[in-house]
Amino acid sequence: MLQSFLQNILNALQWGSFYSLIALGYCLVYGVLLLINFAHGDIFMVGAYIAFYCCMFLLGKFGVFAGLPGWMVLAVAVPLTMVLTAVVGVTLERIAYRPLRRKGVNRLYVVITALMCGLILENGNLALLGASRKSFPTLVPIKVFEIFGVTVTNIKLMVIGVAILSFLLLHFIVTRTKIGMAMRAISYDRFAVPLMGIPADTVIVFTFVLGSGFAGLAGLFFAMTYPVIDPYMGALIGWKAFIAAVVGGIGSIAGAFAGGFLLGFVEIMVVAFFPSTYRDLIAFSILLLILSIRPTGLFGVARRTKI
Amino acid sequence: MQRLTVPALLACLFGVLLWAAGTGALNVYWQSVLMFMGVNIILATSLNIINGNMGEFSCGHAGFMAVGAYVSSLLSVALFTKSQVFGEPLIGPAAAVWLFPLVLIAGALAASLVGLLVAIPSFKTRGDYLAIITIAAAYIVKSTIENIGAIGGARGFMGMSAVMSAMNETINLPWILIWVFVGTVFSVWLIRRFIYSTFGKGVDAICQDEIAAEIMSVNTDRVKLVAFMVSCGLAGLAGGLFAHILGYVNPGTFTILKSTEIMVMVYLGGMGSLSGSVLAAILMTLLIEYLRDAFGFLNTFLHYISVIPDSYEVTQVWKWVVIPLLLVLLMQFRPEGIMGRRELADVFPGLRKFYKFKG
Amino acid sequence: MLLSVQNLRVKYGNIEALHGISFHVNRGEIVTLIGANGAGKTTTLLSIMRLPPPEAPKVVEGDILYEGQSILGWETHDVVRKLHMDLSPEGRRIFGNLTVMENLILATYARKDGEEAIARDLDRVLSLFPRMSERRKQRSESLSGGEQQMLAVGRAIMTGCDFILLDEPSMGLAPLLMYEMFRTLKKLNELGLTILLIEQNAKVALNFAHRGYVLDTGEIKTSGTAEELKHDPEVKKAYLGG
Amino acid sequence: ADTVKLGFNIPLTGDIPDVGESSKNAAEMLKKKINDAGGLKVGDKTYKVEFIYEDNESKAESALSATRKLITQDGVIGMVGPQSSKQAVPAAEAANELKTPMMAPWSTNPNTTKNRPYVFRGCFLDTFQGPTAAKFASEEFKAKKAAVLYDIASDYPKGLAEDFKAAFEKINGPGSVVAFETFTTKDVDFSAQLTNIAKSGAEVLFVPQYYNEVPLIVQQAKSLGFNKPVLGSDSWGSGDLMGLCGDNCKGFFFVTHYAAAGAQGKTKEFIDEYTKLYKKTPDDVAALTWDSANLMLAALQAAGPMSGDLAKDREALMKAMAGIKKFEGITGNMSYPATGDHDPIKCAVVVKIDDAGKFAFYKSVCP
Amino acid sequence: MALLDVKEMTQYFGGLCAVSEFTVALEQGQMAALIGPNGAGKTTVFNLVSGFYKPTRGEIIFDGQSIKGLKPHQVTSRGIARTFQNIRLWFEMTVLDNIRIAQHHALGYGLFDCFLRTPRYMQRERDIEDHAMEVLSRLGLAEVASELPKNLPYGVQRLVEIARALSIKPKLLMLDEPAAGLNSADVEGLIKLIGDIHRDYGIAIWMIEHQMDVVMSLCSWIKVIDFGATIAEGTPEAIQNNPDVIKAYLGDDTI
Ligand SMILES: Nc1ncnc2c1ncn2[C@@H]1O[C@H](COP(=O)(O)OP(=O)(O)OP(=O)(O)O)[C@@H](O)[C@H]1O
Ligand SMILES: Nc1ncnc2c1ncn2[C@@H]1O[C@H](COP(=O)(O)OP(=O)(O)OP(=O)(O)O)[C@@H](O)[C@H]1O
Ligand SMILES: CC(C)C[C@H](N)C(=O)O
Ligand SMILES: [Mg+2]
Ligand SMILES: [Mg+2]
Repeated sequence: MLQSFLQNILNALQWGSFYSLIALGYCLVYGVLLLINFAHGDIFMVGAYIAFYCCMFLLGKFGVFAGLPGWMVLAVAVPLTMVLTAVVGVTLERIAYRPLRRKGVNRLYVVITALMCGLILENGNLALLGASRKSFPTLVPIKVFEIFGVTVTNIKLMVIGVAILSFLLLHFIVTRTKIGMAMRAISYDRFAVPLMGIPADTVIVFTFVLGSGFAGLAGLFFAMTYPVIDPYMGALIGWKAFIAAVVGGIGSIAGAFAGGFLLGFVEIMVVAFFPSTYRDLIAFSILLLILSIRPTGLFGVARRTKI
Repeated sequence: MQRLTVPALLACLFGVLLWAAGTGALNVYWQSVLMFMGVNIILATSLNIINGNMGEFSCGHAGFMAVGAYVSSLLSVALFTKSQVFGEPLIGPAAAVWLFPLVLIAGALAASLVGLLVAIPSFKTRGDYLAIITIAAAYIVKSTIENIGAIGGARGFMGMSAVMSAMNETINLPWILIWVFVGTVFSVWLIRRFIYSTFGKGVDAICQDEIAAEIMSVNTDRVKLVAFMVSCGLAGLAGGLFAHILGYVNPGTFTILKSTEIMVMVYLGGMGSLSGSVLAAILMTLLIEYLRDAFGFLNTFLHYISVIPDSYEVTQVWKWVVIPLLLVLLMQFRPEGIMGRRELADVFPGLRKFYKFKG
Repeated sequence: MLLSVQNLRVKYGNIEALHGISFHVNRGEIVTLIGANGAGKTTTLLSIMRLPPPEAPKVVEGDILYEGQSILGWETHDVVRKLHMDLSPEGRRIFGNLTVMENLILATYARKDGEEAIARDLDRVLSLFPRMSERRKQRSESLSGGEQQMLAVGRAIMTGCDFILLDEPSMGLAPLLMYEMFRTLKKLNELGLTILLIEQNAKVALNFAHRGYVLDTGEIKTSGTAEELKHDPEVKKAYLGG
Repeated sequence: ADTVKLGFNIPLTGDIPDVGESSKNAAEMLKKKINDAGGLKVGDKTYKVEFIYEDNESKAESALSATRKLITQDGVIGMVGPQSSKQAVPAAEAANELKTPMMAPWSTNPNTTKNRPYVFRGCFLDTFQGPTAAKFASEEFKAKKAAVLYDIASDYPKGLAEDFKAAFEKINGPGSVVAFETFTTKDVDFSAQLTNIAKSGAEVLFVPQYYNEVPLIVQQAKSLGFNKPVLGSDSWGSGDLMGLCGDNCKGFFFVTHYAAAGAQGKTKEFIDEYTKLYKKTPDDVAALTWDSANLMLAALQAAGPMSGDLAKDREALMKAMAGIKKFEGITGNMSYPATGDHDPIKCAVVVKIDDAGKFAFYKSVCP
Repeated sequence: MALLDVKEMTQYFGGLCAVSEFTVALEQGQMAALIGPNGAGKTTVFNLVSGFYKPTRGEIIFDGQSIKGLKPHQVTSRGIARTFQNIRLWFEMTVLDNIRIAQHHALGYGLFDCFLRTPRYMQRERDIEDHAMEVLSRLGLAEVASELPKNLPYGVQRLVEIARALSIKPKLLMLDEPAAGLNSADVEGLIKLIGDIHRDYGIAIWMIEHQMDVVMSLCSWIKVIDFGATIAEGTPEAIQNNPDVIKAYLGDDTI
């Protein structure tokens, strides 16, 4: 009993890590543009595919060169994936979001555009790469340790570590640095930002680089953990991660991080101790409760309008 | 006199539909397309109250649709036909024709009650947090249904088509078509009267400046409550019709994707524009149906001019690339939707004399 | 001539707000624009700062020269960081989700002139508005109207620019503080700060400024030194309240 | 009308697109074969056959509207598919209502054909598959305790899981299924369920799931320290199981409809031709679709000359199909009972995934 | 007996005491002012009275009944209307609609009336519209009735806000810095207008204002607060010459 409880805590940590990683990206972009970037889940998916092709290439599967050992591939794939995914994210912002921003339209129209871009990524991928799924290569052979009845794998540990590090990094950037302040300022009043000598668009691009980059990272590790990748893999987890981000208090990095793990825990624990069909029911009831009690999420600050 | 033009037109349209359906000039397939169009109109216009007029961001409309769908389906199956789930009918097929509208209304009421699930939090919670509450509510509804094994759980529930045929046996008319038509007209009419009253304008006031509204004597809580319940109720109505058109309901239908589909119609039409939502609903339905076949032709054409190798086929998959693409482009060129905040009457003032808005 | 605006015509969408106005500001001067509500004062400043539409207007004709070179093609943040020109906008536009201190620090984003210069300006601002140092950790959106105004002006000073445009800086300030502020600005001006001021209270404005322009429905009506304007009967009647 | 139209209601997109692809491949191959031979001879006329493929996105409601479209809009005389019971059950209802013959090649869930005169199927039932699996598990692995992990949101896995449970507990006594864990379509993380299973001390894990879920389940089971054999069902055979699962699945068994490896006769011809055409060995869904379509066409010929009035012809076709009592397919012989639902009596095969990753024939189980 | 009677009202924001022990009694039809340095707590007082904040301590009696803890819209229905320090109109709706919506407190019909367009509904809608037009024309805004506020000059927007508050038929009208952002000429117009309103409608008016000419020429009684606490109250003359007030607030006007 206790063992399986501990085991499930571990499972929850792993599952929550992914929610957190994705939620962080949501949170960054939202924190700047108040834009719910619904394409984020699919950028995560694209990240996984990019990671897939990077690894295939580095493993020499395309016969270009001999190929590297697994761990080295991983070492190279991480930055490569992050950069390439970032490029995708920035492209979206350039061709789809920025023009709308320039026109000064209601932000919900940008949100809808984001949704559409998400669909395009999903189905575009489906149409181009074909329907059949891809199996992600095993870079580091799974090692299963057994510590008094609780089984841990190297992958699990790696994932959890990555999530925590990413959080610390982003939290530092947003709260401590000037560019972090600039990000938050943009979210409050984009008009006044240039008057501080801040090139708003640069800051925004920077945000998308960060956000998408970490989506890519998430994609890579997700594919390593659940090595069957398909074009729709990002849709559901994306939505849930977004929900987690909001429950944590959207716009607050710490919130997103906590929210992600919270959701992960609830889901795993419910499945472990109730019929799995109760998962969404219980999980979302809890979230709904939290939001009705703390209308701005766990870490969010109410935007007090002074009259 | 001219005030009556619109009712007159509607009456004609109604007649034509009946005739076409009766003579089979309009085959079952196209009938169903039209009916889905109607359902979409109800959904879009009702969501428009929340996402358009109130400026909130509700992503859970499908959830309320689901409530309506299930409640009315269960009722009509239980009341009018024998089924594995409920066994013998409680009232019997003969009554179906007369009681069917009540079944639909029951569904609507149930939905608007579930609407409280978001209406009440909305007093305190706003914006994107409320958006999440709506999503959560939708999920809760969906997963509640999935957990009731007796009615098929996640595997869906069927038997409504038997009710439909029962109605036809009593009086041979395309009943479902009739009710969809009536329901659509009714909803639009209801919504219009609501949002053009001083009472309903409170909704826009909340959207533009809630604090001012509250301090200028608008009982924001009450207005929100009413708005949500009306909106959700109509969604329920739409759900009921939807279920009876399809003859089968499945919680899997009422996912976020369904909600987004409705949202897209609202924003495509223009936030807060009733006629916009109607137009958008019609366009979207047609577009999707058209693209269903378009690819066949496209394929042969592309092969013919051999831009793509015969081995490669442009399949249905592209449909869901093309549709969002079109929408994205449209957003770029018409960044506030087809109608913006305006109504048909603002675009063609000529129309004004045919129907008055205020008073 | 530091800044010269030549025959400037600007539009919001297709409403023309300025019908070709020309004026100039010399280095070290205090110049004021006075005019009725809706005359186009704010519009002028927004177009000088090259802020983007739709909030700001689009220039359809005329030119804006900074030391003889046109800045029409420039972006706002370059105007600030390269020309050291800054605007304290109408309606404060402070960053409510940042604390008072963060607002002031953010204003130094583009500054290159070293820490001690920043420190100097900071305590200049804090001694002018002691309230700001009391509230340094408060989220600025919960500041009172006047306090927000202080922050907005303080921010403009913190950018370390040598040419600042002030849009109704005294709006909502208590009399005492208003005079206090103008005195400080005067001091800064003597230290070489150039100021272009918009002020509803024409009396104060003309006491403060060296020269002034009277703007009316998008056109320059009269102009001259503060003294001349103070005694111009037209101006007296329209703006100095008889 | 010198063409006869058959509709194919298959999942070209969605969760199990490979299933749709195989079905389409088989159908195309059949169409080509017939039309190259001049066409299909019905009565004294020969018709060209035309197949219309409608995508059901492997969603129940899409399958339903696809059915309606095929029948009312495209005016097909009969419909093949849907493949998975999730879609087949509701689709069958519609087909039956619109009085159009439907042939479900691969839907093993009993409800598909249950008192629906117009609905037929080309494969055995889960009420047979379940016990077969249970028996095999007890005999092959000497298992006294079994665990099941299945998708409760889909008819097929749910039905089959329950059949298996019943049968296994009949053999090994009540409570011998020590873990009966569920998940929901599209889940990817099964760690919680598998933790329970691993702790339950089961000696075999039965996974009646589709090829896209099996690899994840197997891999996660291993990394949670569960090293007992995993037993599969007919849904394993489809799609790119080995491509996705790799070594993890080698050595496992599953119950299915036919084994490509080591087949001969008609079956072999089919396999060779298919392999030549599409560069891969046909999975069972391809074979079953081939059989089903053939059976329907055979019935069409048996029904004699067509009146051109769809309603009449459809009814005639239905009668003819009901008339067929024996049919020799490449997936083995099917014999239909004289009365009741149109479910064939048919043998199942147990396949072993050998170390080369081939689906090798292991044994055949007949009712 | 006083129209508005505030006793020892106190408001804390976290640690800081924005309003402490605030006490005031306004008579029917009185014209009073509340002044004080920035951040003294004036707007907060208004917010407390109009129900936007709930006081930490103290009592608020209006027209003989306690209105402490009522929701803003309830307070307004009791007859307290206000304007805002920075304009809060519904900028996307016509001026007329802005006024109509302010009639929610006296709607007099329910949801189903407006579904069914009952006679009552029709009657009320007509009354509301007439009333709105009447108020607008009283303030000389009749010709902008169908304009969108966002396209109106600042001065006019201020007037519309006042009109909206008046249309509620309040017993007490609270104006938060009505003259802010108006130029000298418009200020004079405003002074006259407020005077007229006070005379014609005979309502009590209570204003916050930093422009002394407005306060001094209109108000018969002035209260000065700093750091939430009262530092002086009395007639304009008394206040103008009160050394504390001069030191804390008025200052000397040499630049
Ligand atoms: N964003 C905008 N869109 C359309 N018209 C505008 C906009 N901003 C201002 N205007 C119009 O341009 C004209 C000038 O406005 P502006 O704000 O420059 O006047 P102002 O002199 O600053 O008035 P105030 O003294 O009230 O600040 C006004 O008629 C105003 O209605
Ligand atoms: N919601 C809040 N949270 C924290 N502090 C607040 C809040 N609202 C106001 N304050 C503080 O309370 C004090 C009083 O604010 P208030 O707005 O009443 O001042 P005021 O007298 O209206 O000043 P002004 O004349 O500048 O408008 C200010 O110092 C302000 O910082
Ligand atoms: C695996 C599925 C596509 C086929 C399975 N026999 C079913 O009935 O659903
Ligand atoms: Mg201005
Ligand atoms: Mg104030």
